[in-house]
Amino acid sequence: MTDTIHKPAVDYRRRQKLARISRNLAILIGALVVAIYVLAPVAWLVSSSFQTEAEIVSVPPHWIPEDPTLRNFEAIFTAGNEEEITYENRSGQDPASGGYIPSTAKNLLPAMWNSTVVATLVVILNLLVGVPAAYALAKIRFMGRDASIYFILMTRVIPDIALVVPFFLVIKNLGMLDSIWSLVLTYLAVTVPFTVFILVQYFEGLPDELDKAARVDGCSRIQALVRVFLPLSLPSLVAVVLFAFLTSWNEFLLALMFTQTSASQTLPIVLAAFTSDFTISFSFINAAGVLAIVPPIIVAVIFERYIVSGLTAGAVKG
Amino acid sequence: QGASDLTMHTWSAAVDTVQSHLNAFTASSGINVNYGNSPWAQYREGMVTKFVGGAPLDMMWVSDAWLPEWVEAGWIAPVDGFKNLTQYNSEAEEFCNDSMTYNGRQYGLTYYTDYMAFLYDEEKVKAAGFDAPPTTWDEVVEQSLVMKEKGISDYPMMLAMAQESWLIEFMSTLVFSHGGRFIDENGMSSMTSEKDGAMEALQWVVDAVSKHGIVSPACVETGELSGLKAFASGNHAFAMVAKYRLRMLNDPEQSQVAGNVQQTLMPKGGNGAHNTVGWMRFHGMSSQAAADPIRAEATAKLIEWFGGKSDGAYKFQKLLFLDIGAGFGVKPLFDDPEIKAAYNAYGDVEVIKAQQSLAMQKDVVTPWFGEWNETNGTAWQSAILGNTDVASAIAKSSDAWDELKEDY
Amino acid sequence: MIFLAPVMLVLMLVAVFPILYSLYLSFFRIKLTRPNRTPFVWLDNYTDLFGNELFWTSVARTVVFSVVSVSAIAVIALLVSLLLNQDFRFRRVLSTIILVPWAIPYVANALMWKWIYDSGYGALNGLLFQLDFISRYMVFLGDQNKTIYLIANAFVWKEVPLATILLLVSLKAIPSDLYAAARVDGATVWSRFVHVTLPAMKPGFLLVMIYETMMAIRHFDLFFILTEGGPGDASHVLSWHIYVETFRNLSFGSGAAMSYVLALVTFALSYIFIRTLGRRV
Amino acid sequence: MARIRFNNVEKKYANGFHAVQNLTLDIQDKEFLVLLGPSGCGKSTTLNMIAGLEDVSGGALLFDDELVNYTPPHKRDVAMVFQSYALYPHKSVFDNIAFGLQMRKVDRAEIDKRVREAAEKLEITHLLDRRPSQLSGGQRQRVALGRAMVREPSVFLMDEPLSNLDAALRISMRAEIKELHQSMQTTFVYVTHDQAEALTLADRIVVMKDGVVKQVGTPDDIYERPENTFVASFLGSPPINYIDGTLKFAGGGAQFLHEALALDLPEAITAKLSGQDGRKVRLGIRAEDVDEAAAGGPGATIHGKVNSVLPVGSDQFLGFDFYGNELFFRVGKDLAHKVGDDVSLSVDLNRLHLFDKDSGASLLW
Amino acid sequence: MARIRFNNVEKKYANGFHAVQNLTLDIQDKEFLVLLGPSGCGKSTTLNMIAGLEDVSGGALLFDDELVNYTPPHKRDVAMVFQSYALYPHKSVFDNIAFGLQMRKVDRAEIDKRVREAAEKLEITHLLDRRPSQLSGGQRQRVALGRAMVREPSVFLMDEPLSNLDAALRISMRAEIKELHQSMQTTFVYVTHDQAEALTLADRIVVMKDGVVKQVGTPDDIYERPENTFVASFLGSPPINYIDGTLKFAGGGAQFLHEALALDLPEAITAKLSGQDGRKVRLGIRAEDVDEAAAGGPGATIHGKVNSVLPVGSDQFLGFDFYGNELFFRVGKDLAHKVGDDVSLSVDLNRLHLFDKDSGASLLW
Ligand SMILES: Nc1ncnc2c1ncn2[C@@H]1O[C@H](COP(=O)(O)OP(=O)(O)OP(=O)(O)O)[C@@H](O)[C@H]1O
Ligand SMILES: Nc1ncnc2c1ncn2[C@@H]1O[C@H](COP(=O)(O)OP(=O)(O)OP(=O)(O)O)[C@@H](O)[C@H]1O
Ligand SMILES: [Mg+2]
Ligand SMILES: [Mg+2]
Repeated sequence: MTDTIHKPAVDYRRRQKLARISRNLAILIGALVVAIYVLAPVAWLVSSSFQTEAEIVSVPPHWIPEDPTLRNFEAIFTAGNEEEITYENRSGQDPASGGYIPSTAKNLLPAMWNSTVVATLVVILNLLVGVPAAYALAKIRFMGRDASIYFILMTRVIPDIALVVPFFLVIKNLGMLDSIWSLVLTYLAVTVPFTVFILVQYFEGLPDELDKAARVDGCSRIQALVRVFLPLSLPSLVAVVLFAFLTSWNEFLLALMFTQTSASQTLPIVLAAFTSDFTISFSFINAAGVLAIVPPIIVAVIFERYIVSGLTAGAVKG
Repeated sequence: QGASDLTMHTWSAAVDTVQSHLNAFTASSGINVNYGNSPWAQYREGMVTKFVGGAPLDMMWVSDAWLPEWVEAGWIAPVDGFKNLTQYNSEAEEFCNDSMTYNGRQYGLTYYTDYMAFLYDEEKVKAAGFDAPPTTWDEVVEQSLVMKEKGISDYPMMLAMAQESWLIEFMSTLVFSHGGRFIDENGMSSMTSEKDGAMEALQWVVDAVSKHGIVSPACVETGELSGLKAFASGNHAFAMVAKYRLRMLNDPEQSQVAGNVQQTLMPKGGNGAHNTVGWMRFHGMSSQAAADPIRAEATAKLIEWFGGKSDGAYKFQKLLFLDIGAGFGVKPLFDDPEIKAAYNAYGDVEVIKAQQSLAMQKDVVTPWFGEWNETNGTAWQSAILGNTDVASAIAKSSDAWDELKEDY
Repeated sequence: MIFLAPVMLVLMLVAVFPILYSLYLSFFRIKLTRPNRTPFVWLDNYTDLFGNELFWTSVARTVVFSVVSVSAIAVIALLVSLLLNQDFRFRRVLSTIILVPWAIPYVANALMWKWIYDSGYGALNGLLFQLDFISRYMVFLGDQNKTIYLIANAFVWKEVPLATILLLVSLKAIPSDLYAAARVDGATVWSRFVHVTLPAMKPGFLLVMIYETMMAIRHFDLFFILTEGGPGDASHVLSWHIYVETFRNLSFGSGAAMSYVLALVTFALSYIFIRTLGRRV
Repeated sequence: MARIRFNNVEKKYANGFHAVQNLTLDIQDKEFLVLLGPSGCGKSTTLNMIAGLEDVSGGALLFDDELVNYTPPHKRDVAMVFQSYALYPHKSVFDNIAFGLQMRKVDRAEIDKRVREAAEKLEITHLLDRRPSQLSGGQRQRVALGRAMVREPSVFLMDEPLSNLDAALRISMRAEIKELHQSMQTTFVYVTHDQAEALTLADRIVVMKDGVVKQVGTPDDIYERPENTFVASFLGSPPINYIDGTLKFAGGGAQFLHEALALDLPEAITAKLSGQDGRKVRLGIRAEDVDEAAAGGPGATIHGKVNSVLPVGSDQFLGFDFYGNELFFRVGKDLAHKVGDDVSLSVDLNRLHLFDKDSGASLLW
Repeated sequence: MARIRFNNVEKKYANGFHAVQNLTLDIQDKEFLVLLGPSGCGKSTTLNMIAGLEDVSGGALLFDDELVNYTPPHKRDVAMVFQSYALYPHKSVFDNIAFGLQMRKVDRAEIDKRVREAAEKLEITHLLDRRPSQLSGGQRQRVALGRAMVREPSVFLMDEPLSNLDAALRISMRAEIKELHQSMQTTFVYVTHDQAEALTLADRIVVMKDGVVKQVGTPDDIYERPENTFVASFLGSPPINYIDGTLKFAGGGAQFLHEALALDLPEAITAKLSGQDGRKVRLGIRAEDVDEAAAGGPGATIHGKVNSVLPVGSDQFLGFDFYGNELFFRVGKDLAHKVGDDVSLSVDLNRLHLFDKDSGASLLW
C-alpha cells in the first residue's frame, strides 16, 4: 500500500469551508433583509406609540421619540374600573377636549381578552373538527371524496361582503347576537375549510403504510389518527393553529356585524372605533396596535418550536 | 335582557358620556337600555345589516345624509307624533329641524350639528406679509402663492379630497361658497350651469392643484383626519375642516401650531357669499320600535332624554360640547356661561355664530344620494388628477344624478 | 363518513344557507330603498354586468392587484421559507419575527400603512427624504399610478407570514434520504432544489396559491381604509365595487350577482391550481 | 385461531391494474402457509386483503365462515410484518413494539415483559431507546418483526420479515418464528423469497404468478411434484434444467429422446405416460439430481463440455453447454473442474420431471 | 475507475454511537468487493462514507490517492443503490431511473435508450410510467437498482440490491450485475446478506462485525480459511458446527479429543499445530463436510441421535444432539431418516477447522 496522499485538484475542504462561510453570509444577509422588511414598519409603530400626538406628525419624523411618553399605555392599563359610569367619573377625554385618548381606551384590554378567547376556541374547534375530516379525505378512499373537497372549497369562494347579511340572519336565528359564540361559530366556518386543506395536504404526504401499521396494531381509524398521525403532523398542526388563531384575531367584518357591546367586541372593532369621527389619535392607535401583536406572538413562540423537520425519517422502506 | 329593555346603537363616539347619561336615564325611568356602539367608518353598513337582519333595535344615531334612504327602506319611523319630542322644535336651530325632516315628517331630535369652517395659521399669514386672512378664493390663491414663494409652505391650502364620507361636505362647501348648487328646486341637476353650478368650484380646485400648486396633488388621498393632522403638523396655512376641530388644533399636546389657528368666514367665489355647509346627526327611532306602542313610548322617552331636556336641562348637549366640542342644535345653550367660556378659550364666538348662520343644508340628500355620491366623488377626483377636464367630469356626475332621479 | 360529519355540519349550519341565500338574491332586482319593488329578473343582474364599464375597470384592477401580490407573496415566501429551513443561530428568533405582520389586525395594519404612506408627514416620505432619495415629499396613495402597488405592498407584507409557514411546513416534510439519492445521482444544489425540493413543496404551493389568490381577489379592508377605491378609480377593485353596490347603493341583488361572478372565478382558479399543482387537494 | 377462505377473490387497484385474479384458497386454522411467487405477483396484496388494508374488489373473504370483506383491520385481530417495515418514526423502538399491546390494553408490566423478551430474541435489546431513524436496515426489520411477535393475534401475516438479515440471524429468526407458530397455535401467512425459509417453515406453499395461483401443496409437493414448469423452475437454486425432446415407447419402457440424449425412463414414470407416445415433452432435471461419482448406465448419462465453474462455498455449480441449452448442475466442491473439460454426469432417473412442451403442465402429477 | 482507500477511518454518529472503528482497507480499481457482516455492523455506514453522504469522523478516505473526506457526493462520481431505495416519490419510474443521467446532461435519445435497456433487464418495462407508490416491494427495489445501472460512474455502491427479489430473478440480476461489472470495468462495493451472492460475485470479501473488520480475502479464503470463529460461523448454511476439545499429539500425528470423539488430524493440519499439544481448541465442521454413504474410519466418525430432520428441497438437514452440542449436517435428500434414529457420519478430515477456544482465532490460517 502506497502512502502517498494527493491533495485533490480542488481543495474541497477549503471549498467546503468557503461554502459554509458564504452560506452563513447569505443567511445573515437574508435574515437581515427579512428582519428589516418585516420589522421596519413595526419599529415605527412601536416608536410612535411612545410619542405624543403632536410629535408623531413631525416632518421629518422623529424615529426615536424625543419626548417619550407612556400616556397611551397608561390609558389602556389604568382604565377599566368596574364601577358604573356616572357624570362624575365619566371619561371626558375625547380628543377635541384636550386629551387625545379616546374614552373607549378602557375597552381595549377586555376586547383583547375577547379576541383571545374567541381565537383560542376557534383553534380548538378547528382541530377537533378539521383533523378527522382531513384524515378521512387524505387516507380513506370513499365515494364523494372529491365532491366533498370541492364543496368545502366552494364555501370559501364567495366574498364575505356578500355573506354578511345571510350570516347575520343565521346568527340571529341561533340567538347568538352580541355573544362571542357568534364569532366562534362563524370563524370556525370561515377557517375550517382551509384547515382541512392544510391538513389534507400534509396527511397525504405521510406514508400510507403507517396508517396501515397502526390499524393492524389494533387502532381504530380515530386511534390511528390520534396516536400515529397527529404526532407526525406537528408542523402542519402548528400551521393550522396559527392560521386559525390569527384569522380570528384579525377578522373584522363579521365581528363588526355581530358584536355590539364590550361584552363581545373584539380587538379589531375596538381598534377601529378609535378612529371615530371625533377620534384622531394615531399614536394611541399605534400603542393599541403594538399591544395587539403580543398575544399572537406568545402563541407563535409557544408553537413555533414544533415546526421541526424529518418527522417521518426511518418509517418505511421504499 | 328583559322584554322591556330598549336597544340603542350609536357609533363609537363619546362613549362614556353616553353611558353616563344612560345610567342616569335608567335610574330616573327604570327602563334598561342595551347600549351598543360600533366604529363610525363602518357604522352605516353595520346598521344596514342590522335592519335587514331584523336585529332588535329601538333608538340609533342617524346622519342627515342617510335620512331619505333609511326612511324609504322603512327602517326608521317619524317621531312627530310624540308631543314630548316636538315641543323642543321651537328652541332648536331651524337648520337642524329641516335636516331631520323628510317628506314633511320629522324623524328625530338633534344629537349634534356642525359646519365646515375655514381656518388659517395666523403666524404664517403674517409671515407672508398679510395682516388679514383671505376673504375670497382668489385671495386664497394670491396669499398662497406668496407663501410658496417665501418657502413658508409648499402647499399652503389644505384640502381633503379623498373618497370618504366627508367628501360631500367639502365639495358642497366649495360649491356653495362659489355661489353654486348641485340641484335646482325641481330636484334636477344644475351642476353643469356655468354660473351657479359646480363647475367654478371644481375648476378652482383643479387650478389650485395643477396650475398654482397651492394644493397638494395628494389631496385626492387625504382624508379629513389626515388633512387635519397635516395642518396640525404645520404643513399648511389654510384649511377647510369641521369647526369643532378648532379646539384640537389649538391644543399643544396634539398640534404643533397650537395657538396660531384662527377661524375666518369661508372665502367666497365670484358669485358667492361666505356660505358653507352644515350637517347634523340625530337620534332616531326604528320602525320596529314604532310598531309597538309601548316600546315606542319608551323609545320616545329615551330620545327626549338625549335630544331634548333631561331633568329640565339640555344636559346631554352640554356634556357633549364640553367633552368633545360637538356643536349643539339648541339655541338657548349659547347663553350658557360655561359654554361661552369654553368657546372663547379657543375660538371667536362671534365668527362661529356668524358662520353658523351661513351654513346650508346639503342639497343632494335624497334616497339615491349614496349611489350618486360614489360617481360624483370619482368624477371630481378624475378632474383633479387630470384624467378628464372639469366640464366632462361635472357632466358625468350630472348625468348620473338625472338618471338616478329618473330611475327612482 | 363520520369523520367528515362535524365539518359538514358546521358548514351546512353556517355556510350553506348564506351561499344559497345570496344566490337567491342574485336573481332579484333588490334595492333596499325600494322595499316594495323587488322583481325576479332571472339572470339580468348577471347580463347587466357586461355593459357596466366600471365593473370591467374593477375587474382589470383586481387582476393587476392579484397577480402582483400573489406572485410577490409566492416568491418572497419561498425565499423566506428556504431561509428558515436552514439551521442557524437566530432561526427561531427570525421565524417568530416573521410572524409579526400576521399578528397585526387588518384594521391596524391598514391604518399603519396609511400613516406610513402619508404624503404630508408619512414615515416613508420621511425616510426617503432623510436618505436623500427625494428632495421633497412625494405623493404616494394619491398617485393613481402607484396606488394599487402600494396597497399590494401592504397586503403582501401582511400575507407573507402565512404563506411562509405553509411552505415551511411542506419543506420540513421532505425525507432526507431523497437528498442523499439526488446527491449521489450527481445533482448540484440547484438541481436538488429543482428536482427534490420544489416537487415536494407542491402541496405547500398549492395551498399558498389557492389561499392567497382567494384572499387577494376578495381583499377589501386595505382598499376600504387606504383609498376607498380612489384616487379616481385607480384602486376600484371588484371587491370594493361589490361593497359599494351592496352597502352604498343598497343594491343587494346585483351585489350578490357580482359576488357570484367573483366566486366562480375564484373557484375556477382554485380548480386550475388543484389540477396543475396536485392531482388531489 | 382462524380459518381463512378466499372465494373467487379479485383485487383491482385504482389505476385499473388487476393484481389478484379469481383467488380461491382455503387456509386452515393453525396452518403455516407460505406465499411464494415472483416479484409483483400479488403476494403483498393478498396479505393486505387478509389484514383488511386493501378493499376486496370482488368475491368473498371469510374468517371462520364469517364474511369479513368489510370488517375494519382492528376488528380482525391480525398481526402483520410489513415488507416496508412501516415503523412509527416518532416512537422509540420499545414503543413501536409495545404499541399493539397498548392498543389492546395489556397491562404495563406484561407489556414490558413481552417487549423485552421479544427484543432479546431479536437481539435488539440495546436499541430499545432509539428512534427508527437511528437504526440500520436489518435492525429496523427486526423491530417490525418484534411488533408482530409480541402480539397474540388469530392470524400472523408476515411479508418478507427476514429479507434484510444476515444468514445466521435469519436462521435463528426462522427458528423463533417456527417456535412462535408452535406456541401460539395460530394461523400464519408468510411471504418470502427465500426457498430455504419457505421449505422449512411451510405446512403448505402457494405459488402465485401474475395474480393467479399456480399450485398449492406441501413443500414436498411443490419441490418434488411441481404441476407445471413455472412452479418447477421457481424453486431450486440453481434452477431446474430443461431439455426438450420426444417421448418414445419401445418394448416395455418409455424413452426420452433428444438429438444427443436418450434416457430410459423408469417404471414409475412410464406408468404415468400411457398413450403419450410421440408427444413433444420438456424434460426437467434438477441441478442436484446428477452425480459425477457414480457411473451411470448408458441410458442415464449426460455428456457435455464445462462452460463455467461457480464455487459457492459448500458446493460448486457447473455450467454446461448442451446443444444450445445452458444447463447448470450442482456438484461437490472437491471435484476439480476447469472450463473446457469434458464431463459425464449420471442422471438420477427417478427424479426426472416431464412436462408437456406447449402447455408446460406436468405429465406426472 | 477508482481505487478506494480507507486509512484508519472512524465513524461516530451524532448520538455518540461508534459505528465504524479504525477501518483500514484498500479497494482496488475494478475490484468487486463485497461487504459482509451481521445486521448493524456498519456496512451501510461504510458505503455512505464512500458516497460522501456521511462525514468521516476520523482518518482519511482516498480515491486514487486523493483525499476525498471533504468532496461532496456529486463530485465523487459514484452510483448507489440505497438499502431503503430512496426513490423520488413524485417522479415516474422512468424519470427515477433517468435522473442521474439528466443530471449529467446525457442527451435525451441516449437516456431513453439506456433507461429502456435497463428496464428490459430488470423486467420493469411495463412499469415505466408508474409512480413508486404503485409498485410492489421487489419492483421498487429494481427501480433503485436501475437507477444505478444506467450510470457509468467510477464506483458502484450497492446496498443489498436484491434482498426483496425472488430466487429466479435474483439469479438473473446477479448475472446482470456481474456483466455490468465486466463491461464497465469499474469498482464495485456491494453489501449483501446472501452468501451465494457474496461468494459468486466477489473478488474479495470483507467480513465486518460491530464496526471492525474481521477478515478480508477472496471468497475461497473466507469460506475455506476463516481466520476466526466469527468468520467461520458467519458463512455456511446451516452454519458450521463446533465441538470443543483438546489437542493431543501422539506418535507422528495429532488428535482432536473430546469426551466422546477422537479425530485423527491429517498431515496437512498437523503440520500447522506444532507446539500446541494440550491446547484447548474448538473444532469446526461445516455442515456439508460429512458423508453418510462412505464409511469413515474409526478416527473420522461421529455417532449421534437424530434430533430433527429438515428437508430443504435439494437436501435435508439433520439435527444432532451431540453431548450437549446441537449439530447440524447437510445430507442428500434420498436418505430417509426419522427423529430418534442413530446415525454415524464420516467427517471429511481435510476440511476441518481448528480455533483457539478462548480467542476464537484460527490455528490453521
Ligand atoms: N443515524 C444514526 N444514529 C445513530 N446510530 C446509527 C445511525 N444509523 C445507524 N446507526 C447505527 O450504526 C450501526 C451501523 O449501521 P449500518 O446501517 O451501517 O448497519 P448495516 O451494517 O448496514 O446493517 P444492516 O445489515 O442491518 O443494514 C448500527 O448499529 C446502527 O444502529
Ligand atoms: N397502489 C397500486 N396501484 C397499482 N398497482 C399496484 C399498486 N400496488 C401494487 N400494484 C401492482 O400490483 C402487483 C402486485 O403487487 P404486490 O405488492 O402484491 O406484489 P408482491 O407479490 O408483494 O411483489 P414483491 O415480491 O415485489 O413485493 C404488482 O404488479 C404491482 O405493480
Ligand atoms: Mg410484496
Ligand atoms: Mg445496512
